Amino acid sequence: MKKLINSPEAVLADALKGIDAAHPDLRVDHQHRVIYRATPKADGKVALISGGGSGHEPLHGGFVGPGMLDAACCGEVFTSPTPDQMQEATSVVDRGAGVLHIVKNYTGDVMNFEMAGEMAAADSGVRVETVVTDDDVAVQDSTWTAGRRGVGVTVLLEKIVGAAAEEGRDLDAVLDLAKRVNGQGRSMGMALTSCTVPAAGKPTFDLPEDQMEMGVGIHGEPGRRRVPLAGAAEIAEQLVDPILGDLDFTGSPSIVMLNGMGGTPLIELYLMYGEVATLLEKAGVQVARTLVGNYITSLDMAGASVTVLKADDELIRLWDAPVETAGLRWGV
Amino acid sequence: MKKLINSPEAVLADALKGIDAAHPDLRVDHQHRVIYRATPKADGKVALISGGGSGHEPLHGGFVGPGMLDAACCGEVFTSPTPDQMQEATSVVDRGAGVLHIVKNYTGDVMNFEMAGEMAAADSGVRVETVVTDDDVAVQDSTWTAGRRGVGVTVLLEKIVGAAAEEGRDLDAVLDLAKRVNGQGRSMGMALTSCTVPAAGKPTFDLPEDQMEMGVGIHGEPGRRRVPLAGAAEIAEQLVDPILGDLDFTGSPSIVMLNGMGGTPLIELYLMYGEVATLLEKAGVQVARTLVGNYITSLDMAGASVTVLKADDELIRLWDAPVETAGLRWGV
Amino acid sequence: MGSLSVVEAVTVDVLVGWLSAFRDAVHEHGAYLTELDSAIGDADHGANLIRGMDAVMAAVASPPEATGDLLKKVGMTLVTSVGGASGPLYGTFFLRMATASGDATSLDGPALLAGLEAGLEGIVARGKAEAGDKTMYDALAPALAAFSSSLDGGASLADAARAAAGAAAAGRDATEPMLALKGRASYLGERSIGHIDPGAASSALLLDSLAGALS
Amino acid sequence: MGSLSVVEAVTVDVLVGWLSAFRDAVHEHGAYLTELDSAIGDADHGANLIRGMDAVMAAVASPPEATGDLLKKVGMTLVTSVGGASGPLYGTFFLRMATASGDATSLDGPALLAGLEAGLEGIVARGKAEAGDKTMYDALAPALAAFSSSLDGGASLADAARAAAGAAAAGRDATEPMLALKGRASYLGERSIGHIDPGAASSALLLDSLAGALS
Ligand SMILES: Nc1ncnc2c1ncn2[C@@H]1O[C@H](COP(=O)(O)OP(=O)(O)O)[C@@H](O)[C@H]1O
Ligand SMILES: Nc1ncnc2c1ncn2[C@@H]1O[C@H](COP(=O)(O)OP(=O)(O)O)[C@@H](O)[C@H]1O
Ligand SMILES: [Mg+2]
Ligand SMILES: [Mg+2]
Ligand SMILES: [Mg+2]
Ligand SMILES: [Mg+2]
Repeated sequence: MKKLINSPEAVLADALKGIDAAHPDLRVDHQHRVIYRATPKADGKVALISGGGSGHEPLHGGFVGPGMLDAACCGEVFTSPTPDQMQEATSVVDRGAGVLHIVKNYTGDVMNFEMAGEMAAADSGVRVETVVTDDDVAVQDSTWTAGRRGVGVTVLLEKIVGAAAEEGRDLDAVLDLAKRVNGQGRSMGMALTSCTVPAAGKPTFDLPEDQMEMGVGIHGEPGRRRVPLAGAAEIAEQLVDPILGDLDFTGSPSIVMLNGMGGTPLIELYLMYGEVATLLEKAGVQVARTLVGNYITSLDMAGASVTVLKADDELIRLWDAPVETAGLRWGV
Repeated sequence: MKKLINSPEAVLADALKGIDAAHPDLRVDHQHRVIYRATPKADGKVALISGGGSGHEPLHGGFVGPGMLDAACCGEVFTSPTPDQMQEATSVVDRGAGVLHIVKNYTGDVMNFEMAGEMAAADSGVRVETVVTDDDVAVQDSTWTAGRRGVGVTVLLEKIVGAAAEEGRDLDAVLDLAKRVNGQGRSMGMALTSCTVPAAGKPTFDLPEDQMEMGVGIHGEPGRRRVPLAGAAEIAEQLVDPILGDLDFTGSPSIVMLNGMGGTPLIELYLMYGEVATLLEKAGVQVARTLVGNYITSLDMAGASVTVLKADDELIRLWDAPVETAGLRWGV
Repeated sequence: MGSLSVVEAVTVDVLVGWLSAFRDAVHEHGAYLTELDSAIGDADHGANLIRGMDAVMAAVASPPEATGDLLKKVGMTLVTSVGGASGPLYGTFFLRMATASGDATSLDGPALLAGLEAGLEGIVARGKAEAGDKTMYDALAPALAAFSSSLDGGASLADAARAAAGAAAAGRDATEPMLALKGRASYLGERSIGHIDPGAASSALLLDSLAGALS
Repeated sequence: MGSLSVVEAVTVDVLVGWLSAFRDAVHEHGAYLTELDSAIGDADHGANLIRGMDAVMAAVASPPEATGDLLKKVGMTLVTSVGGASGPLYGTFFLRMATASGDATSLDGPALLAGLEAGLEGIVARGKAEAGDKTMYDALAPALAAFSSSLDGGASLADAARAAAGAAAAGRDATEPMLALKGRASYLGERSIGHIDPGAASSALLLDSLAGALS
């Protein structure tokens, strides 16, 4: 295993040290492994917490800051954080208007956040609502009771809903908006290689030189199917088709993210986006905003995912609102 | 070779399509392979051009925009662009105050930019000055007549000098500043893996599981020496020591970049930065500003580099000035 | 294996022995658990349980007197140190077992069984797993059934625990041909077939450790 | 190999034949050139020359009449299509050779030699390479020396070109033990020793193609 780490056990603690040192506008609680804004938001505004396993950076810590999250709870690599972390963060960030928990739909994340919500409500009386993202079209929803995974839409949701919270909307409105964004986003991912979980010490799966995995999530898990390696144009089709087949994106402006899995260089991501843009245009999808880069990653996995969010003027306006985080930054 | 591409020959053209589609505030000349600002800067201001082989993204195209470059000339992967590209870009961006060429010190880059300067002066009378960056302490300067490579300081220089040009300084002042920044920056890089040049189809070198390359540049070339794989803290030492041994950084505020080589995920880069920050603090280096991420890459190489720039109040002020590019963005 | 003293009252010390044996087992078989989780999950199940059981053993270094207090500490420690799916599930298992055990300083066979059953109900309440979903439930449920019928048939605690361990191992193996309907393995659809569920494998270790501690 | 017609006047057609043979050679040996460049450079020398010579052959599809015009076109095409170190160097080589050749529609032995020598001077002017720096110069310089002394000794153009090709190959091989002092290979320091310089290898192909075209 070749990684810039000291030991598999220390990855998270050591990475948090670096985040702390690199970003004076963040405050890191090393004991609870929570990343906060150095300057909390104003009283009376809804606070947003997200969190999950580590290894998906910049998600979520890179999205803490004005216009986006108030705190990110960091679990071990690919392991959801524990309820006490979320409970602590919830009571710290609450400004009296309640807290929205943004949870990606994985059994572990959902159960841990559920327990945290129970604990927070019992202990401190903070009102907590939860949105569970589940945008991954690779997972056939109805058949699998664990439901679809939460992937790329989480990034877009944290940005848009963060802007709404900053405007002073109340918790019900923020929750409604979050559910709406999740409901209108779809994603699909693929991998050229597996990733290596530090504690496992070797790649999660072996992928021959001439094969790729279609329909992967963000935990280095094998995808829905293994298919022959193809060119970028064909891969783009295999990503875009199931998204467009799942929701009608015509007639509305869309926000599109071409996301890298962590080990794929930017030149390839731009190249892929060129192919995706061509396909979307052909299908009559009007792309209003674009994001190309590594935003929700799977350690060192090589691969990419596409997220399309069916937006409207309001969502575009919230998207364009100022954001000042390590991972997304504009309008400030 | 596993890459999100259509064919090795089409990598650059296809990637430029994606950049064009993703960034409405950039204009791409697909024939000359030059990336421009969609809105040129005001008349009477010095323009900045950079360029080099592709495969280092976001460098340089991702640094075109207000506060940084006016144009980036894109060569084939790891191959410097040709003089006609630079000549074309020079005449397009000139606003009457002359053009600064920012060139990384590689024989090919230097020769091609040199020919471009000769051609531009002869053809259009545009005044061209050139700064050649050479910050790589891995290369022992005196012995090797090719001199030190230009690496990480190029990013910092493009930002700082871009801000100065935006302020309206004249070409001589801009050139002086550029030389000063280059003279005060030092970098050192390492690789855990080689990268794969698309046209070559296989990794440039083989690196056993228990070895790493110290002192690599940004072209997938082998480093100065192959050493046993070590933990992040020890790697950080091997990167920081030769930098601090080459220039005295105490007594001034520094700007530090912890850069990823393209295939290393952000969690490892932050972890490395934590180690680097500790070492710099121990050595009495005062870190005023920090950048952690993939800024000057080597395709899919796994690895990292450290750049330290000895700054002062003026450089810090120019660093903090607004910048609005795909790769760096703040204050706007 | 052929131990001389046979445990018939499960004291706090015996419970600690069980936990200690389970900690050793997840250390010994951690790589195997992670390998199972690599095939149909995210390659962390071994690391999760090692982290959790190390934390548990540190937390129970000076154990409380009541079994319920001990088991509550175990549950809370798992909940706050493991994360993932297995943290809340195993955590809830011990928390519910703690409530069932209460102030008792030792548990006889039926009391131990009642505690284990309460724990399993907790897992079901949290995770909504059913038989055949390819989860830890598929090892735990047959194990407790075997435990129960062994006790009913007059077996010693040790023999009942051994029967339970055997049933858990069989349940673990039975997950191999199953199509996963819960947890991350379910994302794989048909591709989950042909692999043993990591949680079922760790549950089999838990029961095996119990049998060891009671022998 | 044992060709019947012996070329004594180098016309535009012969030059095009030379270029065409060089194009074929870089295609055939492109992977080898890139492999050499992988060891001590950046793994693009083959791709660079393939791209350049394909562009050259397209540019000279309907060749001009004067050798100087043809060679200028070749040089400009290389300069504007290759990039890297080899683009300006080979480009300058042909541009200087073009100037030396001027309006002549064919070149005799001494005129061809003068053109090649002007080209090499151009490479030196651009790249400042000296003998032993481990560059293309180390193949080209001995080749032109051999060409010159063969002509002086009364050899035919074909024989002189063959001697030059042989000397270029020897020069190429002689770069192997050298410590690189120019170009990217110099960054490697001692590690550059033990590898043939890619540019010296492509220059040997250039001379070999010339010998073929003149036989
Ligand atoms: N809903 C559920 N009910 C019962 N057990 C479950 C459920 N979901 C997952 N599991 C168990 O959890 C195990 C995975 O645990 P672990 O790898 O530690 O967590 P994660 O899946 O979050 O990475 C699975 O093998 C399965 O036995
Ligand atoms: N200063 C120089 N003078 C002469 N030849 C040089 C010089 N620098 C480099 N070369 C030649 O160029 C070759 C490399 O060409 P190429 O790989 O195409 O360009 P790059 O090094 O820019 O990738 C080297 O093998 C060497 O022969
Ligand atoms: Mg997990
Ligand atoms: Mg090159
Ligand atoms: Mg797991
Ligand atoms: Mg090269």
